[in-house]
Amino acid sequence: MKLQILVFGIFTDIFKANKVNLELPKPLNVGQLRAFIIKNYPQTEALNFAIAVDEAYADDEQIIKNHQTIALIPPTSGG
Amino acid sequence: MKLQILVFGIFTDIFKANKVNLELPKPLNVGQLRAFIIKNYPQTEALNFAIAVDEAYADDEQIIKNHQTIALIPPTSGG
Amino acid sequence: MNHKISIKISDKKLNLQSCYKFVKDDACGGIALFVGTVRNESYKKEVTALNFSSYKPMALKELTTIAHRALTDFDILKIAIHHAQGDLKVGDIPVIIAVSAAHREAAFKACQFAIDTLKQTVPIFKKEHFIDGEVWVNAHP
Amino acid sequence: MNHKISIKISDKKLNLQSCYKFVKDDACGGIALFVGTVRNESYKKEVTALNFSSYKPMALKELTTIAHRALTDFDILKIAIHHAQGDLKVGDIPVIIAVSAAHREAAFKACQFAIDTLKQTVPIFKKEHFIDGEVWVNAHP
Repeated sequence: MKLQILVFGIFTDIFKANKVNLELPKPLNVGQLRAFIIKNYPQTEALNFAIAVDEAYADDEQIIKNHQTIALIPPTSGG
Repeated sequence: MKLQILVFGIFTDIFKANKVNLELPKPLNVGQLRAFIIKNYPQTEALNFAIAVDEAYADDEQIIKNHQTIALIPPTSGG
Repeated sequence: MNHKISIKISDKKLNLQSCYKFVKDDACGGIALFVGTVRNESYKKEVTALNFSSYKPMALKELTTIAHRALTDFDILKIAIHHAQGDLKVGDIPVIIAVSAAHREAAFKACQFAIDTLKQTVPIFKKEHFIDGEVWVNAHP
Repeated sequence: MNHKISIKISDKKLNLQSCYKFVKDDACGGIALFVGTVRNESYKKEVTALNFSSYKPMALKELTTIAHRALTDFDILKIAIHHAQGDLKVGDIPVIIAVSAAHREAAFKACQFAIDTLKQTVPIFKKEHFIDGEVWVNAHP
């Protein structure tokens, strides 16, 4: 499954981009995506980042489907 | 001792004035002034009013001297 | 401490922006503000008008005491407390309190302390007018 | 509920008066406001500039969720939450929250709930610039 993933905050520095394209096995849940990111970009592990599916925070158990909007959310710092 | 006493809030309705002149025995403390007011204007008792001497809340034990500014302060309702 | 405190009892309309500007500071990270507004209802009756009067010299002293206590007891930078007097109508502003601090918790706490204490201690008196009468607020048991 | 909620993420300067006007209501007796301001210091270093970016569609959803929860959990009338994005300098305003209520305690509580929750959940990201470098706030353990 080809996934385009939106990235924000410090992830834009890590990936030098606002989006990354990844080729991932299917079926895939959020926890597996997280593990894949941490394995391939070890500096992301300490960030304790969240993953959003269709603009909402997702649990690790949530299955990722084609055409869903996936985003990596580092610790927030609004306000 | 002649005392001119400033009155505020509901006291201006009770006394129909912003000031009242009273003839009082000397020495006089704040508690004695309060008792005098309540005795002569019984409707003031339920108000649980405060007395200020020189623009500061005064304890019942405080002695009132000539030329001090005395005021009757009903329950406040600012804000 | 005077540049840290703005106290006012005014016959004119109070101004939110000027309270904000007074407390704003390059070292502040947050400003908490409270704006009192005249409600259309009191004692479950419609309020038609109301009037604030004060023992002004003493009220200014008591407001200054509140501001000093807020600066002493909370880690804040500046505080403004402005109160209106005279005739007000529904929607008008009797009071504005603004507090700046490096961190927001102190600003919120000091702002609440100031309005709570103002209501208890400052000699300001509100008379509410209804269609069928009037009442000195808090003065009727 | 839409007339009770004003949510905004803006590239332009935020406006205190417009947040105040949105929440003002004839039934309200008090309005609590919080204004975040950019401090001149962070991590004990001088801040020269900073930038806020957001995952805007999700951030708007999360802000709306906070506003709905505030209306549900506290006895308030209206709430406005406005956040800035883009480049800001010291003294600029990243966030304004305004809450109106019949009684002030609910307004204060809801205002604090909103800013506390915003900081935890809304996907907005602050980068602070210092003379000797820059940092994504909260993203460095």
